[in-house]
Amino acid sequence: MDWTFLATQATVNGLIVGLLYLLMAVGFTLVFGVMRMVNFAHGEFYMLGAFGAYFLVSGAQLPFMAAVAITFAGALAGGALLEWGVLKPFRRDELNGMIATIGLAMILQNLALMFFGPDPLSMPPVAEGVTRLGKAVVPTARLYVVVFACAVLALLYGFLRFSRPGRALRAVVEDMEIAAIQGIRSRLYYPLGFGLGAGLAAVAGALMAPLFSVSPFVGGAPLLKAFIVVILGGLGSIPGAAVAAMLLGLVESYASLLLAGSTADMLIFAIVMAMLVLRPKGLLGRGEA
Amino acid sequence: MKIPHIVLLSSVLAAGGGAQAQDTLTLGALVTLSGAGAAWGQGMKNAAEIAADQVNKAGGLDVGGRKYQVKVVAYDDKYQANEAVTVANRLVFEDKVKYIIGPVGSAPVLAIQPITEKNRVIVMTLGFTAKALSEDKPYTFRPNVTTAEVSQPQIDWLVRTQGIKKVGALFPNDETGQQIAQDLEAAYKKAGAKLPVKEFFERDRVDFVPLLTRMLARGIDAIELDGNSPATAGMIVKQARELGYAGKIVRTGGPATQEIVNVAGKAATQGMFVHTPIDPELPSTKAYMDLYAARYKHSMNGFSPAFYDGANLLFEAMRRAGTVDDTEKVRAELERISGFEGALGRLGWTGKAMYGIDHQLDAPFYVAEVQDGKEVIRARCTVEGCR
Amino acid sequence: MTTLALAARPGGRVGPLGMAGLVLLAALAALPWFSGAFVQHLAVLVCLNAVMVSGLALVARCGQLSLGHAAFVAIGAYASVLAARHWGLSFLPAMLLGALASALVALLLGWAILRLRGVYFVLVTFAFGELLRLALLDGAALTGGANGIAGIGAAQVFGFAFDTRERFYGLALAAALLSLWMLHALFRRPLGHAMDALADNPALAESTGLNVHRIQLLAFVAGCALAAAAGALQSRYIGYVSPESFNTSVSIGFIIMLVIGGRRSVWGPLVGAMVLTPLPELFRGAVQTQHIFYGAALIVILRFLPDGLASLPRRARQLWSRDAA
Amino acid sequence: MSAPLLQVEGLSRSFGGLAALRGLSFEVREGEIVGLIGPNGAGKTTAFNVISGTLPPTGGRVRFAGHDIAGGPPSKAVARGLVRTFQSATSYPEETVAGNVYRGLLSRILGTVPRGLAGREDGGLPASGVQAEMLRILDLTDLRAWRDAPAGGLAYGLQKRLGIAVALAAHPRMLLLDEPAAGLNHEECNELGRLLRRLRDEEGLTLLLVEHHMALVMALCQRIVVLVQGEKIAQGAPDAVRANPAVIEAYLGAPDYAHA
Repeated sequence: MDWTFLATQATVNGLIVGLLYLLMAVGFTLVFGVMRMVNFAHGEFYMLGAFGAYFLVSGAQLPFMAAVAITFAGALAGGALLEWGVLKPFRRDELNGMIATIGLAMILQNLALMFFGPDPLSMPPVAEGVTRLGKAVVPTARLYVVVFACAVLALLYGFLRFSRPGRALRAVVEDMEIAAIQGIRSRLYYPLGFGLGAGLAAVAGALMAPLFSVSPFVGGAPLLKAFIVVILGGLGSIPGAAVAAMLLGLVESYASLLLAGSTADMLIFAIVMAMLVLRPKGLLGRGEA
Repeated sequence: MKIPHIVLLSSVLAAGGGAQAQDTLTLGALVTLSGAGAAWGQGMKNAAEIAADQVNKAGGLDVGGRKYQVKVVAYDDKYQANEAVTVANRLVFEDKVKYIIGPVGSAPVLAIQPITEKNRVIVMTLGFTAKALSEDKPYTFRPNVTTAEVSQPQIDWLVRTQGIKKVGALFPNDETGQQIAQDLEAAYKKAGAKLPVKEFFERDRVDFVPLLTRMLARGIDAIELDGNSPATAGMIVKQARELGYAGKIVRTGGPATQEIVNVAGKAATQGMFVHTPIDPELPSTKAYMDLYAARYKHSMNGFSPAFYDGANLLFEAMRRAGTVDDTEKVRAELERISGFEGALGRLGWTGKAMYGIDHQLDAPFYVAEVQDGKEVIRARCTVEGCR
Repeated sequence: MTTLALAARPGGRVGPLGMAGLVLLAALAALPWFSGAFVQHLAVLVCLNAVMVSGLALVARCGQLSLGHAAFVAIGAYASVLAARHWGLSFLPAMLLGALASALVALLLGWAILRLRGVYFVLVTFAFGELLRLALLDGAALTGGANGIAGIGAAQVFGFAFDTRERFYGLALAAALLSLWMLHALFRRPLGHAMDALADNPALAESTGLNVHRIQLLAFVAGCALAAAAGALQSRYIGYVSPESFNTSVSIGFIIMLVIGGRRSVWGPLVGAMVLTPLPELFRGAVQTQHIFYGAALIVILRFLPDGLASLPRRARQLWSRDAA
Repeated sequence: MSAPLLQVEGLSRSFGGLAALRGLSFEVREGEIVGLIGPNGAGKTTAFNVISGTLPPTGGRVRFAGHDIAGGPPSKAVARGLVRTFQSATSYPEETVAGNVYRGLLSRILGTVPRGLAGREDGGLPASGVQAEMLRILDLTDLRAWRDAPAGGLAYGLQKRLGIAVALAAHPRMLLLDEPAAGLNHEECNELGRLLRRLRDEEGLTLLLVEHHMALVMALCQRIVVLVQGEKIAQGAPDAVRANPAVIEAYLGAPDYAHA
């Protein structure tokens, strides 16, 4: 067993998967930051994003990037509408809001099941073949997705840091009351925040559709990963999520190298519980205990 | 103030089931219609409906001088043991059903057997677990061959003709995966090869790169896909090829070639050796596939013909027993059927050595090689061996 | 509503409306003995669900929501089955052992996590639920892994075997009524009022001397023990346990029953179980529509009837008295 | 001079780099009313929260009636007889006024948990005892008229008084009052003064008052502790404190006020 090869390969895998987890989690942590709501329907927006990409690419023969952009726009609008229509009454009610998103998740998944059927669909891969990074072997398709993912994250960073609505959103994430005093109308930023969260989940789904299969049930795993990343990183903290996502990707990659598959999963849940108890704020979060 | 739901419910159910002109024989379908096992459950339900339609069009099932219209009642057990128990209760006590097609999963069949065996309800299950068939479970039959039957002959053939030495395999962490892992390890050892790398994973996992990386580093020359749901098997093939794995890929059980090709694509599956219970060229199988394609637009799952034969075997047993009510007699007749010409070819029962009871259907099966996304039969097999 | 205002306590004597309700309930409870086996099967599930959701209600009444409640049902089921199988314990001691094991786990876990509030507590119970399910899957030597444990014998108490459906329904009904009475008794007593107080305003409760952490821990341990007892009963009824029957979607099912039934009334768990256990049978053919209906019903109830269906009689009485006044 | 009931010794508390409290020490003797004053951000509320047990200190000790209560949960301090009120008039909004007072009594009724489960509705206190105690507290704070009104609907002044009533229900020996006069109009403020004096004289309670309302503090307190930037800069009788140049300079500032 060539340990150096394995180690480099595991590191590369870990970083790539870590980035994918970050993309899954960033929308989730934004929604919590803006609305202090744990969005159980996050995984279903990921699933709808995957279907969006599938139909736009395989059905409407659109180029992949266009499909991703359209899927994002659709999910942004859809998410904002859903927040305004369904979740508005629960804006300041964390617990009932969370339960409401459980209901929303059930509706979305089963609507998809009705229209798209249970069988998994497959998208043509974005790219063929394998590229070598030093010793490590990386499927080219994954590299493309990683590049797109970085682009999306950079765009998000730019939006939050430089654009006016972006800064306003960050203010709302920072502190709801103060933001309101400065005249930032929460009526506008709740739908925008939730819509952006849904859009980011859909983009993650669309980007990863060619890597994995597309079916109404793909939402479960990303929601679980987003939970873990956001808890470790600190609810509402995007930099925290970034650090936590990378750590999770690496820990999972190394753990599955050394331990049996399911023991690795158990290890991660144990870490999550320990973190929640010892440091509920998470690595960089400032959510209160 | 509280709506007496139970009263409302029982009145609704009791009202159904009025006697038609002819008598009605109800066939229960306790299958998975949602979640991972939906593809197999759907195939089994459709097989029962096709068999029922054929009999009804021919004027009804002629048993003991009476004609029966066969009705199929299907419920979804969501691939969960508790749900399967509730569905079994509903079929046996509410719909008064004496014959059940299904369930799909191993845990569900183990969960419902206390009810079906005690009430002498004949069950045609797909459940892969060896515990499904035993001497003290006289009313449970299995019309599909499982890893226990097919793996040894196929693996012997593969090791002999393809020179496979070190095999790696990924299994879901559920009852089917654990059962198949044991069967395959024994089969490969007996065939002179080895299954040194076995990895178990959470059932809804999608990213296999870490597990594959570790497996490939162990220098395996073949990957075994048996035990995985069709979509998962497809992703394993796709990601293995993406990691530059050029070795052989085999799937010695669980027909899913069409789904695997859909997910992994033609190039990745080129040269893959797969188990298939059906030889599309066989006239009887082709006839069933045409019937299926005419009635249902989605692709037919490989297990469907086995349950079409299962339903017809049941009807044949009823004709010989001359009764639909006395399942004791129907069971005895069913066990005695041999050399039955079904969609899968010449059928008989086996399993005494393995399970202590001859309730495992011995149907022919084949090893096919995937060429350009299509199965090309390479070897014909029975429990004794493959040529 | 606390009952002990200076005015005479309304709970003391049962009004005419209350009496009619009790008679209706008694008739409904007796009905399964006169109907088909499938209705009896549903009735047993209703009673078992009611006990499990009562456990969850106890935790919710203190202001915390558990998303890992099914894990404690699993501890009860597995502990009692393994105790019976390996140590030859009869049903009652095995069930008590199951409840004790669950209580112990709840004590250790609760002591650490009950400092957390709101969504943090929910997320940690979610993580614990997944962790336990994976442990059950992995511990194949002891728990039978994914194959679970089959052939669990019927419950026997002092030689009387609850092996027929009618008899087991009696046992399940007794368990449901006992848990209903326990909740009713608790929330008329000071300890129950203290729980309500610390749900409404934990800071104020603490500052008037109520040790919020200890009272929540007590409720959490009791609720999980109740769930475990019901889990032991269920394992004896179905005769089979496997990790899949205790996953997160089952915990979500309990929350839905509690929310739709009513979180603030002792009747909530029973009403929730009665409405939502038989409901899937009406949709058994089309599972998707059932889940869509569940999701929609959950949101509508949360929005327009936060205290659930169990609060309907009280609301009706208020409307009636307001019109009459 | 009665023995000190509350002893605060070298109390300090910092949040990250910011030292909110630096080595605060003072005493409160049985039956005394002491005021704790200081400009905004002087650390009054931090001191209040640390003494009442809501916030653990980073240094120093708090002894009440001979027992060390720093860092423990507030309920531990209450068991010893040290009860706090809240600046924002917090209550159980859906409960009636009587219900709020009843919930204040619960910790006494419960005592040890088993008694809380005891068959009798009243647990520790006999049924009549609970009724009587509630009536007494309602009369003391003359809230009896609003007995069955929901607490959430009360006027702000009444809510503040209910806060004190609920604290009294916990049977304190000493009451920590967090800006009780905040938001009260002139008339309500005088009533508050009379109430607090009655609590000391008739009930024998000891009071520690954190307050901005100078007139009330000067009129009511026997001794005053002045806190600035987390440190005690002065302590003593109201007149001495008022004339103390350091206090004037650091806190009162406006010279004309000094002569009022």
